[in-house]
Amino acid sequence: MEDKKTFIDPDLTKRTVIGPNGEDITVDPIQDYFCDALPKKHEPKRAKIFENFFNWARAESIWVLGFGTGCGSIELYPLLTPRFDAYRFGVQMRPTPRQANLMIISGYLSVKTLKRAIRSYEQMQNPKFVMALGSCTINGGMYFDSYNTINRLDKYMPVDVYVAGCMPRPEAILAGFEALKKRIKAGKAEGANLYAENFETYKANQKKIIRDWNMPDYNW
Amino acid sequence: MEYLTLQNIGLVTGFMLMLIGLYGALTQKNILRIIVAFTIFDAGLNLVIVALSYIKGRVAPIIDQTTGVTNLSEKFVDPIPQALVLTSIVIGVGVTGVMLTFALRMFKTRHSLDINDFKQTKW
Amino acid sequence: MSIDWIKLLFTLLGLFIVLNYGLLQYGLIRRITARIGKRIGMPVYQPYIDLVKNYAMRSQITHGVMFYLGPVFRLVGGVGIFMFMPLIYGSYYWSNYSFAGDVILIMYFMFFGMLGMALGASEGGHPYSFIGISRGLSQFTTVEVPFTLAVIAVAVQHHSFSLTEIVAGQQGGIMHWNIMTNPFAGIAAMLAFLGMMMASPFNVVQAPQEIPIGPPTEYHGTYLGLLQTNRAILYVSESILMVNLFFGGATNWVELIVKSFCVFFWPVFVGLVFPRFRIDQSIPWFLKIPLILSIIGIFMV
Amino acid sequence: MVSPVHIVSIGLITAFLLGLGKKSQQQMLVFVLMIATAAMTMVSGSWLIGLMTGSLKPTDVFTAGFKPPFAINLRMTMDEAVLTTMVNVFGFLTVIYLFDVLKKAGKHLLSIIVVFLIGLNVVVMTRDLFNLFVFLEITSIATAGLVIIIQDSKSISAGFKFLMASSVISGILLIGIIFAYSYVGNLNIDFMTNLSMVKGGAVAVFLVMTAIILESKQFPANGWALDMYESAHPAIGSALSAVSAPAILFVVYKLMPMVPENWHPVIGLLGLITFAFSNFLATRQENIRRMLGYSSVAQGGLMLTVVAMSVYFGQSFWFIILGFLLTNFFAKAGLFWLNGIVNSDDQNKWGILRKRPVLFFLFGVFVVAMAGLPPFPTFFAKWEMIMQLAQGNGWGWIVLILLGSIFEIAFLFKWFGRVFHAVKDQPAEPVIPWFKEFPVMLFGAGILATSYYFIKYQQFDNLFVLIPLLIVAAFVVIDFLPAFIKNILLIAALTFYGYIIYPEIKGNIMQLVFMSVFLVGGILTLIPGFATKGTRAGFYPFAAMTIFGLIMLVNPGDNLTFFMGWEQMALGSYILILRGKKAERPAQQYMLFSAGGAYLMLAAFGMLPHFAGDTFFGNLSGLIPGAGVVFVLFALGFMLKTAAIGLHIWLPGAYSEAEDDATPLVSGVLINAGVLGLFWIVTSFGPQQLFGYDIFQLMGWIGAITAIGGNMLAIYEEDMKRLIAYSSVGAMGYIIFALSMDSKLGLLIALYYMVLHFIYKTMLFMSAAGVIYRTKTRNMYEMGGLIKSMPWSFIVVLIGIITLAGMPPLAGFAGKWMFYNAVVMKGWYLQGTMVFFSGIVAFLYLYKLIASVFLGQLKDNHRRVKEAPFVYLLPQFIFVIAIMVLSIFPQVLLEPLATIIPDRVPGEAILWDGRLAMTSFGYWNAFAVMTTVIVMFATIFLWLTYHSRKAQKVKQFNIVFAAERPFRPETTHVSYNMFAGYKKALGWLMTPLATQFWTGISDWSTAIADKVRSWYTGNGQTYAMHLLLYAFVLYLLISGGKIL
Amino acid sequence: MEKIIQHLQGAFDVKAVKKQRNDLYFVTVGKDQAIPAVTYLRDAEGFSHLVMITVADWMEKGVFELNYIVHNYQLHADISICTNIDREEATMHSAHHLWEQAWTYQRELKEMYGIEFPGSPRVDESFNLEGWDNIPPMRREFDTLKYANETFFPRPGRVSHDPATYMKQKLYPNE
Repeated sequence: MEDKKTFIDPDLTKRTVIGPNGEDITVDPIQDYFCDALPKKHEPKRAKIFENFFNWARAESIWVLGFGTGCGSIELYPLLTPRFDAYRFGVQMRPTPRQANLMIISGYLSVKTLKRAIRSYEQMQNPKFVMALGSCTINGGMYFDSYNTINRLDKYMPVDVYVAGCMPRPEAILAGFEALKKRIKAGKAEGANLYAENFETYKANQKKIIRDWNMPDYNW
Repeated sequence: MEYLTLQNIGLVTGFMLMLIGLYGALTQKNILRIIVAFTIFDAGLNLVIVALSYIKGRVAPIIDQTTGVTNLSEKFVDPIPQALVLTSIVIGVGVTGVMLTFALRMFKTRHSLDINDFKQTKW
Repeated sequence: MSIDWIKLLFTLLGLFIVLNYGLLQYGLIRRITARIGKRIGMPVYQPYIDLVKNYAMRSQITHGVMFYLGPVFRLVGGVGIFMFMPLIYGSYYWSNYSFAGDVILIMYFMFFGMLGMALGASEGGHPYSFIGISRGLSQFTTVEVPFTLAVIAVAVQHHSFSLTEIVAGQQGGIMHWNIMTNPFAGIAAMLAFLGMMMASPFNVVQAPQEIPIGPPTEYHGTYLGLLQTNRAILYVSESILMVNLFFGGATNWVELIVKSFCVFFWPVFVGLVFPRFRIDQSIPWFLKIPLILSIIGIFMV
Repeated sequence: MVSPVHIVSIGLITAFLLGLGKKSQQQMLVFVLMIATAAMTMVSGSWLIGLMTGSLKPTDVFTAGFKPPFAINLRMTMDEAVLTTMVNVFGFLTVIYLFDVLKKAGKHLLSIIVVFLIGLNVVVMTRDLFNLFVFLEITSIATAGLVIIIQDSKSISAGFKFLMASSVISGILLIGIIFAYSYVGNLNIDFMTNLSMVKGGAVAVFLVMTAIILESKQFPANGWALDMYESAHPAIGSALSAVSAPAILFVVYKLMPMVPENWHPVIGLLGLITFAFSNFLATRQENIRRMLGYSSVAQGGLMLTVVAMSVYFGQSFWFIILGFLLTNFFAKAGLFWLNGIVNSDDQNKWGILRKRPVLFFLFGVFVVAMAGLPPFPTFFAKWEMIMQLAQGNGWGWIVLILLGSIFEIAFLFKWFGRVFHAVKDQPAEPVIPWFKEFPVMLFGAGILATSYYFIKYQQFDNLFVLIPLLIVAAFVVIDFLPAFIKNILLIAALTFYGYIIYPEIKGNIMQLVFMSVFLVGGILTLIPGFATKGTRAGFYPFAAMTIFGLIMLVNPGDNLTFFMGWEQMALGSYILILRGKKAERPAQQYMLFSAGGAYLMLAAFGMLPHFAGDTFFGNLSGLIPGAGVVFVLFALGFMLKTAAIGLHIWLPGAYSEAEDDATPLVSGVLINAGVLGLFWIVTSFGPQQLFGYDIFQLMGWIGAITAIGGNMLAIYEEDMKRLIAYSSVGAMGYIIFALSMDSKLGLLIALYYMVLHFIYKTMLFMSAAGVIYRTKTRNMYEMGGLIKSMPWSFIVVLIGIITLAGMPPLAGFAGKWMFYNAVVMKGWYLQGTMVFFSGIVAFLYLYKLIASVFLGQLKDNHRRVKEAPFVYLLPQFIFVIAIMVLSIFPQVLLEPLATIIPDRVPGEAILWDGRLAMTSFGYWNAFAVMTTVIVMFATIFLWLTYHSRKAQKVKQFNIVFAAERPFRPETTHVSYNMFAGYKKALGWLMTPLATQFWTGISDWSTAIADKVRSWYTGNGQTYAMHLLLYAFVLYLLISGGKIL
Repeated sequence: MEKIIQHLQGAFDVKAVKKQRNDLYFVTVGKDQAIPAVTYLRDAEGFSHLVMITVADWMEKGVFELNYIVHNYQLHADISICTNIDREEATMHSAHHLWEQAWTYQRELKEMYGIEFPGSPRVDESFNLEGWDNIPPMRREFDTLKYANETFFPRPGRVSHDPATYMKQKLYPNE
């Protein structure tokens, strides 16, 4: 049982199809279907005043990707109810990572989910932030000894704000938003650039546990 | 009684024969019988031709001792139908002959003389 | 052809006003919506922030040239509708470029943006874009039928397709408005307007819970900024169109804004009350009541 | 000069000589026979030439030295000369054709052939009734003898049936003759003209005529003849059809003077019934020889009609009968001979002919000639016949003729299409001996020559008819050249033709517009042909034929030229469609519908002189009151071509299955012929009533429904070409609607849209052809993401669909704008809204077209697809430029078009104030719109480009996929059944009523034909019974139940 | 119920019967008789619903105990057919032909315990774990804590307490 398995994804193996004129066309899905560029670091605007203005806008308009992991996602819905009403703080939910700025990892992450989380995170555009909820994302929480649940999120993606608790209540999440806003306004929330700079480290960590890595290195 | 002339008898008999022939040709299933029926039809036809040209008291247009050589047109019946009937008989015989040939060949191909057995070509 | 530069300036000014108005209106409506849901809601100026943020995104991706052009088409469509529509009745400078064409031009120019957007989104290659577009186009075909009939009714009534003349014919008090003189056509057009605005119950096109947000799934950053800009301009322009067609137009900016705001509120209220239709429910719906109303309207003229 | 009696004597001598020959000298005997038939031909031929040149006078030969009526006399006039020549030439060629058979068969067979020929010659020449009988019998016996060349059970029994029938017939004939004799007192036909006046003489006439009519195999008492055709050797079948039948008909002609006037129509009607029904029954035939038999019988019926009505037709009788006679002679004999060469009655085996281009070409010529399409004599004969009948209000007759003709076309072209596509599984190179090919080729040449003389005789305007036909013929001759050269030549020919035609039509803008659509369209659609390799045999003659047919429509001097052009175009395009790989059925449908439309038009042309005198309908001016029916017939005919709803079912198949680069020609260019016709009738007839109902109103509704129907059907198509084809249906509905508004603006819309539709549809089809050329598939769901590899095609399609959708700022908007104004002015709100609805529905399929093909996910097997060839793109971009020019300056086109519309048409026209177009309702400034849009577009685009200059280019799977990744392009591309929701909501609109209707008609006719043909039981006795019954019914018909 | 058990005993070589409740029995049969027994229950006794297939790892005995729990809707009763299979060569007959959903259970058992079900569809595909290349994690010889410590970067400084003692200490430090 100790031998390392190799994982073959039938959709990503090279294949040969017959073209319209009868010629053979070899398709290498990873090469042909996916962009293989690596992320670049995007420098902030040199003019401080612009950057500050933009950071203020980013802070006041936080679009959250609707991605729920673990039990914490149930705590996100009350945010939108009249009682907590996160809209007041400029927080809105977006269904697509392309338009979202903030990714909330709402609880424990199994390896399988981590893969999806990484993919979604990489599909978000540059000023992007991560908020992690619950002990599980901090140190594994009650799943610290699970064979399938990660212990520390910050090994896999740059986390801007941790909200502790098991689970944190919506008030705590709102506080987390405030903290995040402060960070953004201060220009410290450069997670995306951090990710680009330490890309190899992050990738190595990710690949260590995601054995069947069946996607390009960076999901554009 | 004045209708019962030789001409009329000939005509009626001729037409009767024709009808009998036709009836036979249309109802009989055996090819040979059909051919016979057609011969009867022909005979009736020829009788009609002859009867039509008959004029009472005249004889067939054959010149011999009894007729002499003068005033032939008054002694003889109309000669043309007589000539026609000869041709007609010849043709009739010819057709009968050809029909019989066909009958023979038909029998050779299928060993049957029932006309219902020869319906390969239809519709 | 000599270009009237002053008029161009006025038009651009009008565009600027309408853009701001549109953004504020959107914020206000979100806030009112929130109030109806017993929430406080986002600040009124939130759309501005969103817009700035989107334009300030640092990285972007592109799927190809058409993907690129989609928002451009869309915004041209929106701005075009504005450009070809007279704003203030009786004012030369606020009549924009309405000399270039009449209401038919405006109606058909709406398609321009739609088509461009559809193509751009399709180049993204996302299945949801296709599904959203196919729904949007399907619904749009039937929305336009009662609307067009209503427009024709109005045009026949005033014997003109020119918006200026239609507005001129409605001057002189509320009883001269087309919504009063030809209520059937007016109501039909207002019902169709619901579909044009793609608000609930006719928002199956974007249906965030079902097919993320439909066509613009792949759009982000500047592209999304353009689309937001367009939304601000387009929705206001469409309201102004309705105002011009049925509510007597406007003789000054205040009147224009008040009227168009009221018109715009109609789909918002309806949307708050009614749940979403499926696409195969909304298509027949438009071919029933609104269509019958508009046919009555056209024969009343 | 050699006396005509020597034809007989040569024959007799030969028969004796043959009797003397020995078995071992068989081959020599065949040569003797050949020489004898040649000599007979020489004699009759010399008389023919002599009579034609006038060096000889018609003569009588008195056999016994007496003058008639006392002796038998043979007559030789022009008629007899023609017929005997035909008989003898045919005999000569038969001997050659049967060379191999005769070599093996006994010498008796040779004698029988001679006897057969003698019999026919005398039947033609004799003036004596009884002599006629004798030689008819001799011919019959000889025929029976010939039938058993093939000695199988089938042919022997057929021969026996034949003998039975001929016995019955001869009985009737003989009684008739004898009665005639007994009343008149002689047997000469010339002395019997007053026979029917004599008391009781009518019976004699009746019997004689009945016998002869029965002998000419009239439906339905002709089972024996059909069995003969089916089972006899093809050469004998051809003899029966090509010479025997004409000889009998000549007998009818000879006997006609003694027939009372009031019988003529009855006999004529019998012939027509035969024509219609035999053709009808032939549609159900799979066996070629039997089908040809039905066809022969049908032709015989038609000729009987003409002969019976010879007095009625007067001057044109000779023209008509010669047309039918010669065509039947050459074509039917040729087809039977071809049957002998192919040696199979199975249609699929006829693919052998595809290996022999010349034979196949002749096969096509024969079929087309039989079907009565131009430029063959039957066409002109049929036209003349209909015109003559129409003058006497013979509508029932016309209906029968047209019905028969359409059935004829149905089975002939079904056969042709089958043979055309039966290439597979054929032996490599069939061995065809020269003596089999030679007669066929000779007859092919014969029919072509005849056609040439018929065309010459018509004295057409050379520039528009003869030159184009000669060009077509030239392309037939040079068909062996490579496609490249032929393409250049055809383009050059068309260009040159345009150059010489231009001064002729310069003054007439209408002609100029249509001519340029057809010519320019023709030239541009030919350009993609450069991409094909090989010879592309058979394409260019028919492309030329189609284009020139269209050109003939533009400037016809008279109705006939127009109709000829119409039929020529139909034929040419039929072949072009048939060339597609799976086009057999669609092409057949196309041909049927085309023919149906053409015959409706033919009827209309016949009625036209009643209302409008003898002028060409395009030159009529002003309202023609009371011409409602004519108008409807014309309108139906043209709407068949423009595929109005209900009549549209041929279109998608025909357009989509045609060769990809021929489709633009067949569709985009050709469909305008219908528009041309509709425009002409609308402008020249004016509003018409039918049963008190306004036809224009009706047409408006038809147009509106067509527009919706066509577009709705297009939505659900997965096949690229079918989609565009259905879109054509929609566009045509739009045009029909616009025309039916009958206002200045409406007609202007129609014309403008005609031009515009031509531009964008041709463009779209070409673009589709380019895509299909590269991807080798037509299903849109198998494509996707081609924008990267085919950007230019994408641009073309984009421009095309923006134009089609009528979006500003491109040219399509002009049509929409005028449309609203016109609708509001006319007050047709409901129909107008329907058309408008169809316009929006168009968005759905347009989006599907462009998105499924060019956008979305690129499929694996299309990764290396290249841009369409330059020759495909070149014409497309010419069209794009045209659209752009029209978009900015629409008045360039609109102003000249407005001048075409006659003044009598009500409604207001567009006023132009510089670039501003105005009506009393609205205004529109294309230039201003375009400028504004361009400025806006450029501004925003530049800004976005600057802003997103650093955007990362990603590939096809870099999409957000709910945190997953797509698996395969196939499963990620949403294209199949794209508008499922729409189908659920409005799918009930798409019930294929039209298809069900036409399928129903087809099934019905099949069922009826099957019922009717079960009349032919195959039993000789039944056939004899039929003969008697026929005679009885005929008696009732003629006498009206009274004793004659 | 008793009758059914008697029937089972009559028809199969039943090794043990354990009555849990009135409506729940555990019947142990041999490895080769498990599937026939389940089939019998399904077809003859009306236990038409497969509640689940589950396994208990008896490492000490060296066996896996497989349970097929079936339910009868008429009686509202369950019977679990138990069978022991060898831990080292864990192979069992597939039941997917009886219930379609069985293959999902079997796929899970294959992944979590490494029990082979020859013939079961898609049994080799990953179920919960993507890219697992270690011992099947639910086998008791697999040390999850060690694995987690090796793999998941445990955050230093994390301590575990017994909740009872810890809370007692925290809340009532003086007691």
